[in-house]
Order: sequence, then structure tokens, then C-alpha cells
Amino acid sequence: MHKLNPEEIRKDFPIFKQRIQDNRLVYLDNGATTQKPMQVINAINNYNQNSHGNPHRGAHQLSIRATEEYDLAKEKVRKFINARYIEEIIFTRNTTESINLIAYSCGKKLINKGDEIVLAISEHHSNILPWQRLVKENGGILKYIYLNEEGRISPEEIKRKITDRTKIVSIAHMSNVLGTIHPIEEIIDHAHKMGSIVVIDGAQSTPHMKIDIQKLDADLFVFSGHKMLGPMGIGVLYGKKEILEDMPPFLMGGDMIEYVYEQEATFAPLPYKFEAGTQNVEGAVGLGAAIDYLEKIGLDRIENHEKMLTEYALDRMLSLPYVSIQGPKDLEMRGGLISFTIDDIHPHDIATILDSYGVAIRAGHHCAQPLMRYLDVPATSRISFYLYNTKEDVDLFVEGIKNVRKWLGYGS
Amino acid sequence: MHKLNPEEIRKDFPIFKQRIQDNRLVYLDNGATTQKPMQVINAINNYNQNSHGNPHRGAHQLSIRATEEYDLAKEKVRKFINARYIEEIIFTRNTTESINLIAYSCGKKLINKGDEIVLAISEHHSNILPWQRLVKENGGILKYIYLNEEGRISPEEIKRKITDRTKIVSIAHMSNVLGTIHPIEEIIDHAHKMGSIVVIDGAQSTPHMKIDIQKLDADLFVFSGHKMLGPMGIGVLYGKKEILEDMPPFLMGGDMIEYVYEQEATFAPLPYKFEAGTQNVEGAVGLGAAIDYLEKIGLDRIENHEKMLTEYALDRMLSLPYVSIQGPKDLEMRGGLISFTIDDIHPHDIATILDSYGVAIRAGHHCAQPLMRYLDVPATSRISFYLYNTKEDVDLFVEGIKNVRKWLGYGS
Amino acid sequence: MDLNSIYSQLIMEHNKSGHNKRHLPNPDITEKGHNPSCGDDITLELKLNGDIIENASFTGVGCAISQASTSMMIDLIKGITIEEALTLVKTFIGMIKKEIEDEKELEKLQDALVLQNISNMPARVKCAVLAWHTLKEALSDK
Amino acid sequence: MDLNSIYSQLIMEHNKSGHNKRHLPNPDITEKGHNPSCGDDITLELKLNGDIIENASFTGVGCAISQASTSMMIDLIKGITIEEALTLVKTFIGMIKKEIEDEKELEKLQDALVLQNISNMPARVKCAVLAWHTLKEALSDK
Ligand SMILES: Cc1ncc(COP(=O)(O)O)c(C=O)c1O
Ligand SMILES: Cc1ncc(COP(=O)(O)O)c(C=O)c1O
Repeated sequence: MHKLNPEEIRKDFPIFKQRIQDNRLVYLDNGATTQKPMQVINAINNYNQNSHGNPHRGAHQLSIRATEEYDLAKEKVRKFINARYIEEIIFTRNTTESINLIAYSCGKKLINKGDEIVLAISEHHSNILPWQRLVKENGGILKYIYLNEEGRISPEEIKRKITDRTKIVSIAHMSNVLGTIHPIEEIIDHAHKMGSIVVIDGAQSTPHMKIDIQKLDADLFVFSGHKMLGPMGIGVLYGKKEILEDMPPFLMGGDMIEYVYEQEATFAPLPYKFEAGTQNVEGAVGLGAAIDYLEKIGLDRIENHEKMLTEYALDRMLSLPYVSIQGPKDLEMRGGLISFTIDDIHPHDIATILDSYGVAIRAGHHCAQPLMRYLDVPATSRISFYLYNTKEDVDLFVEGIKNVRKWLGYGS
Repeated sequence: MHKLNPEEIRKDFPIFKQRIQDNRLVYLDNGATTQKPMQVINAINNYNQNSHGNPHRGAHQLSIRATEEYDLAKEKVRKFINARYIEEIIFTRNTTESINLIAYSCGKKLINKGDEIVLAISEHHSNILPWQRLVKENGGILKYIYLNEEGRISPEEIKRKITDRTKIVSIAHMSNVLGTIHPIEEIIDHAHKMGSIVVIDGAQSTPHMKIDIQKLDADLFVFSGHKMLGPMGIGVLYGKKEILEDMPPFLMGGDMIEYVYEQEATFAPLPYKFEAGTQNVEGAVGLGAAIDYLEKIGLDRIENHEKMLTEYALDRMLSLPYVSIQGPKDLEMRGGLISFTIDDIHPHDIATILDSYGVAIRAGHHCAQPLMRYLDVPATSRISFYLYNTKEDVDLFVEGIKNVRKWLGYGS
Repeated sequence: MDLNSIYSQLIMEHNKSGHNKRHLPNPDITEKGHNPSCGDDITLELKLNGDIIENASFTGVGCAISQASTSMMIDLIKGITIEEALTLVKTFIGMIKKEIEDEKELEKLQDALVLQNISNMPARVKCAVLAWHTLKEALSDK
Repeated sequence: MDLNSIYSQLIMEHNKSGHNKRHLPNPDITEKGHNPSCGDDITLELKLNGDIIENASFTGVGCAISQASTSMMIDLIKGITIEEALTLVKTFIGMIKKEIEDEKELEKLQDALVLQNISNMPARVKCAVLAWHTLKEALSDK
């Protein structure tokens, strides 16, 4: 496997043509959202200029082409995660909507008084709030898997929390705060033994590593297009066919029905049952193009590249005495995302000052307040890599950190 | 007011550069979705190439720019419908999601056993199914306003159906099957007197006529970007501030919270409370550009242009003995959308054969099965105009109809 | 798409003639088939004699393609066995899905062969296969 | 954005000195203010004498901008009346919103005037105004 060449890759991304106050744009906020290559931008343009119609509704050329483009994008997603059937792929708006759909629809069927739902304490708010509402309404119990000092989930904790009272386990594949890759194979395996279904929030993992959903054996799996070079406004819900078939619809309206009477209605088969109203075809097309791009580069090469950058960054950061890393300090089972704090300096000041050097990072609670409380930090700063980042980016970031210290009156 | 020049306007729309089997593209399916001018396509491109970031989350340039673009788009929507406050504008995915949000959130608060919800029989499935589910869950009663022979709602029927038992009236401003513009001012006025709130489905009206939401006094109002030159994947929910403030959130997740604990959470103020997860900024930007474009041309001129086309088309269609018009035959209180049937010929055959002449129309139940059953037709064909349609389009469509008859072995 | 290859003389004849469109006296099997997205709605009636389809007819509404396809199918299945009929269903659906291209095999479909090109019109495929799926349903528990 | 205009000497001094960051003995008013999106969290303590703010202090965590803004505010309000303090709050928020540009009026904000440029950094505006909103809240029912 030859290494990827990020400087070549950057040429595909028009955003990097700009300079931020005469600095190179060092974009290290990929955990929040990623940039788009021309290939994705052009695919959306082509669709808009040549093939736009309302799919599934008309018998004219444009409608047919829009339907074909939509279905093709779905097939690309199916192949990308190696799902068995195309009907197992539902397009949503983003990860958040996917989880809301599951909590509403699956939760309604599965959760009764006393039934337990297990999350990790590191979940994103989008994987907490829908479950809080569900247990409030249905009388279930919400339990949390805690992390050890290294930000990892131990086998004992899995067994302690996931028991035969557990009906649903919903957990992020990779933490968007700590970068930890959770042992989801073990979790899925144990949960299935306990008779629970498992939802995996793949928002942070899918863009950065090869997902084989059949091998993982997750029951439901969700992610967002905008974190993997695709457009905003398009997300994915994968579900095993037999599970999706059992779930009642979530959004109701046009295109998801079979027969509608004044007082009742019957629903269309999968996947339409879960796709109410006019879908985001251009979003799907853009996501399809993003997948083509990622596959052309190769997910394994992307993963390797990010590992290299993470190792390099951890090394340089740990050499600064005033920097603390939150989460795993070694490379094992972690992705290319690093949370850190700097002595005496608030994360927001770090982000603002780095920004003035063209370095884009994120600071705050990262939509994970329960984890922040658990770690007992009010906020952290976070950098997150993607295929277009370089060692030079890391160097500029580290230079920036030193400057932050200087600006705020501390020696470096 | 000088007339608009559709041939000039067409030059802005790249889709019309193509020919369909060597025919001019006669796009008469605007009720389903509309085409995009370069101004919209370029706005999306510009955003993607220069300003993309995750809004509301970061303190870096791209995140700030994305936030500004998103907020600017919202302000454009606010001005477009003349809402009082920007917090009254919620971005959703489409009309369907907007109505689902309302039925879930508002319905949950307002509907108890025996409370009545009133719709018109002509509603789109998206304005029927969410209410069916609500009454099934909360024990409410779903009532329908019927139409008279001309496809109109009479004052008596309004009084008969909307009573002091009515808690919610939800009705389309303009029917997507009949083209009728319903007397929503009267309906809103009467419903308010009866103590009911009113939801207006503006999916078909907003693109084609000036909406002044304060004058209309609708409590909630919804529409889709993709039917008004904007992108797919972006829709709008307008609600009066005091009503939105009272409604519980619908989708739950990132960015709509204030504090999140393991077992509970508090929510952000309007409009964030209703915008969970990463929003579709590029969709919002595209919708903003579409609004700019529509306002530059002028909604009143667009409305006039469509009236002219509708009059011309009705005239030519009614002169064909085998054509029947569904819905109002005069121009009073109707929009630029005409449903029709042809003796002995099924709507799907009409659509397919017209398509071969480059004429794109829609055939089927138009997501309004209860209305089709009420009208006792299995399906209709529908043409719907927009600012880029011309009299030549109408002529080609009428020629096409004559050919349909010939193809299927009937004299013309 | 070439309209001639779809709206052919044959389709028109079947669509207009209605020679199979009527009720049977005392049918052994009555099976409804519908296509919610189109509004097409047909009812097949079959008269059996042992495992032979002695007679068949249909009623209902639909586009020229679904009506003609139904009528052609009925012409084909009158007088053959259930098993033979089910084989024809497979052949027809295989043709539409472009999974069967062997001309010899397809020839068994006789008139219905003209529907081959419908596979180029994804929006109309459902119209063409409605009757055949309904027949399969009708015979499935025989 | 010019970093100098935000992270000025003055802000640094206030941020680091902490001369107003402590508890008061027996405060008359204790008011919490928080900024959920940043995690900034402060508590103001006020000692009143009639309608005069005799003493004031704060505790809590936050970024340099929110800490400095709080400290500057406390320097300003010690020894003035509630009404005068509320007028200062109006002036400060008016400055940040760019609604007040009259230099004479803004001068009353003394050290806090250096925060004027924060209005060019929308993501940080909340940090600058937190203390002021909290003070307004604290005094609102007096
Ligand atoms: C009157 C009406 N309501 C609702 C809808 C649903 O809109 P969307 O599919 O964009 O959610 C449509 C269009 O399809 C419509 O015409
Ligand atoms: C782990 C995780 N889950 C869920 C989300 C929510 O994704 P979205 O905002 O696209 O719905 C994110 C990203 O913000 C995330 O990192």
C-alpha cells in the first residue's frame, strides 16, 4: 500500500485556495464537518443542471433520471458499508435524525416499563437526548457505560451494564471527544447474547475507516454525509431488513404510503416507508460522489495517513509541558482526533488565537456535556484530521499553540 | 407593472439548454419540483468552495462564515414572508417534516380525547398522515372540509366543520391537485374565533404569490425550498413566537440544548430548540439565493405571468372536446396548476407519450388519494407553471395531447 | 425511448378490444392486484379444471400498458397447466428485469413479447408486471 | 481580525490579576450566570448599602474575555448606585451591539472600552456580555 499524497489531494479541494489573513488554511475541524472536493461539487452541479426532477413521482425524463441518480447513490452507500440489501439503506437528513427515527420507531416497539437502554457516557448529545425522551415516555431506564482513566471501555464494564434487562444498546463507534475507538465488536457480541439490539453511531468512524456492516453485525448503524466529504442535509440510517420491517414509520407523508383513506393509511415497503416527502436527491448524489472519491483514494490509506498524523501530533504535543491530552495517549484503538487542554488557558481563547494564524480547531463541550462532567473539565480544544491534512498542518498548529501561550502572557 | 420575459429568464436556467429527444424541454411539473437558475447553483458553489464550516459550533473563520450565511438566509426567509422575528423561522428538511414537527409537538400539547382537528379533503398526504397518527395516539377526532362541485370550500362548510370543539385546523393554501386557492383568510378568521390554531401548508402557494404572514395571521405556515427554485433538503416552518415557545422540541440532539445531564436536559431558546444536529447550510444558502432571484423578478409579476398562461391553457384545453378539467374552470382564486383527464386514456399513458415529445407533466394521485376518491377518479394528469414557462410551452403541450389521442388510436 | 416499441399496434388492440375484460360465471379463483403508486387496480378471475386453467378474465382500471399486458397474459394462460402458467410468469418477469434474453425462451410469451422494451421505462415497469404478479399470487397456494 | 485589539494588555492584566475574583463576606446578592454553549460559568456577589453597590466580587470559570470583562465591570460598579450600574450595562451592551457609537458615552466604560472590537467576533460576543447580563439580572428586582 503506497502512502497517499495529501498535497496532491488538497488540489481537489477549492477551499484550500484561500488564505486566512495571509496564512495557509490549516483545517483541523474535520470532526465537525469536512470540506468538499471538486468531484463532489461538480456532481451536485451536474445533477442540478441536467437531471433535476422529483423522483418516484413522474413518468418524464427528468423524474426518471432523478430517480436513477437517487437509487444509484443508495447503491453506492450499500456497497460502501457492505450492506446486504439496498432496502436496508434509508436516507435521512443527518446522524441526529437517524437516531431520532430509531429512538422513536424502534423504541416505541421495544421499550416498556423497566426495560434498559445502555449508552456510553461519552455519547454525543444526539445519541443521548432521543433516548432520554423515550425512557421518560415509555418508562424505561437509561444506563451509562463509564470509561476508564484512559478513556476506554473495559470488558468488565460491558458485562456489568449490558444484561438481560437491556433492550437497546446505542453507542458511538468512535468518540467525537476522545478519539477512542470503542470495542463495538465485543459490545455487539455481548449485547446480542443478552438479547439486546445494538445501534452504532458511526458519525465519526465511517468517514475514516472501512466499515463492513455484515461483519460488524450491528443492527442499526447511522452516519452523516457532511463529515465524509459529502453535502450537508444528507445522512444515512442502515438497519437489518427484518428489524426495519418491524419498525413503524417515523416521518409521515407523501411517497411513504400505499393507500390513504380519510381516517387511516397503509405504508409502502422498505425503504420508502421511512422516506416521507420529497427527498434530498442532490444531497444523495453528492454523497455518492464523496464515496467514489473516498474509495478511489482508499479507506485503508486514509486511515493510515491519519494514524501517521496522529502519532506525529501526539508526539509533538506531549513534548510541550503545558499541554494535556484527554483520552488515549497511545495509538491503539484511536482515530485521528485529539482533545487537549493547555494549562491556565481556556479552550475558547485557544481557538480564537489559533484562528488568527489560520488554524481552525474546535473548542467547547463538543456536544458531550455528560462526558465533560465525567472528566471534570469545563471544555476542551480538539483537532481532527482528514485525508487532506499534512505534517505541515501539525507543525503550524503546534507553532500556533506556542503563540497562544505568548499572547496570554505565559512563557512557552 | 411590466410583464416578465420568460425567454430571457430561461437563459438563467441551465436545464433548458438540453433537448429531450430533439424537442424543446417543456417543463410543466413545477408543482412537484422546480428547476434552479445559475444564481442559485452559483450561491451553493460559492458556499462550498469558500465558506463551508459547521455553524454555531466553532470559533474559526469558516465556522463563523457558515453561521453568518445561515443566519442571512434565515433573515431572507423572514423578510420574504414578512414574519415579525427571525426566531419565528425554523429550517426543516421539507414541508413534510415541518408538518410532522407540528403534529408531534403542537399536537402533543393541544389534542386530548375528543378534540377535533380539521383538514380539507384535498390535502396532500403530508398534511393528512401526521394528523391520523396524532388522533390515533391522543384520542382526537379528524374531520374533513369537503369541496363543492367547482373544487372550492364554501363559507357554510367552514362554519359547519370548524367549531368550538376544533383545536387545530391544518389546510393547504393552494391545492396541489385542483389549483384552487382556498379562502384561508376566512378560515383563519373563523378558526381563531372558535379558539383553534391554524396551520397553513404553503407548499404550493409560497413559490407563486406574495405571502404576508402577519396579514394572513396564520399561526404556523410551512413550505419547501425545492418548489421555489431552491435546493432539495431545505424547508421552512414559520410559527408565531408565542406558539413556538410553547411547543416541545421534535428532533433532539446537538445544538438544540442548554444543559445535558445523564438523565435530563434543558433546551436552547428559539429557533435552535427546533434545529437539532448539523443543519443544511448549503441548502439554506441556496434557498436564500432563490428568494433573491424571485424578489428581483417580483412575485406579483410571476403571479400575473402564471395567470396569463393558465387562462391561455384553460382556453385551449377546454376547446378540445375529449379533455375534462378537474377543479375550477374560471381564473378566480386559482393558481397556475391544472388537473385534467382525457376521455378513454389513462393519465400514465398521457404522461409517457407527452414525455416522448419533451413535455414533462405529472400523472397519478398526486399524493392526495382521499381527494381522488372524493372526486371519484383513479388518477389525473397535471400541468403546473412557473416563471420560465411560455405560451409556446402551452402550445407544445396541446399539440402533444392531440398526439396522445392519435397514438392510442382515437381521432383528435 | 422509441414510442413505437411501446405503444405498438398490438398493445392498442389489446387495450381497446376488451375481449378478456369481463366476469366469469363462478370463477374458482378471484385475485385482486393493485399498484398503489399508479392507481392501477385489476381483478383476475380463473376457472380451473384440475390443474388446467380452463378459463380466465379480468376487470378493473389501468393504463394501456397494464390493461394490454393483462389481456395478453390471459390469452396465453387459457388452457395450460398451473405449472406452465407459473413458468410463463417467470419468463415474463425475467424478460422485464433483463435477466432472460434467450430469444427462444422469450418467444413463448407470444404477443407479450412486445412489452420487452418497457424495461427502458422504469416508471412503467410496474404497469407491465402487475397482472403477472397477481397471477403468481393467485396460483401460489394451488 | 486584529488579535491585538482583543487580547490587549489590559485584558491580560484583568484575566491574570484576579483582584476581583474572591468571595465577599455576607453578600446581599449572589447571582449565577452561565453560557451553556461555552461552558463559561460565573457567580457575582454584591454588597449593597441602600441603593449603592458598596462592594462586588466574582468567582467561576471562563475564558480570558469573560473573566476580564467581569473584572472590569466590577471595578466600574463599586461605589455607584444601582441605577448608574444599570445604565452602564445598557451602554456596554449597546457598544457590543454597535448600537451606541457616541465616544463620550462609551468613555464611561473606562477599561471595558477595549472590548469594543469583540463585536467583530460573533463567536465571542457571549463571553464579553455574560457578566453584564448577570449583573442586570441581579439588580432587576431591586
Ligand atoms: C400541498 C402540498 N403539501 C405538501 C407537499 C409535500 O412537500 P415535500 O415533498 O417538499 O415535503 C406538497 C408537494 O409535494 C404539496 O404540494
Ligand atoms: C459521534 C457523533 N454523533 C452524532 C453527531 C451528530 O451528527 P449530525 O450533526 O450530522 O447529526 C456527531 C457530530 O456532530 C458526532 O460526532
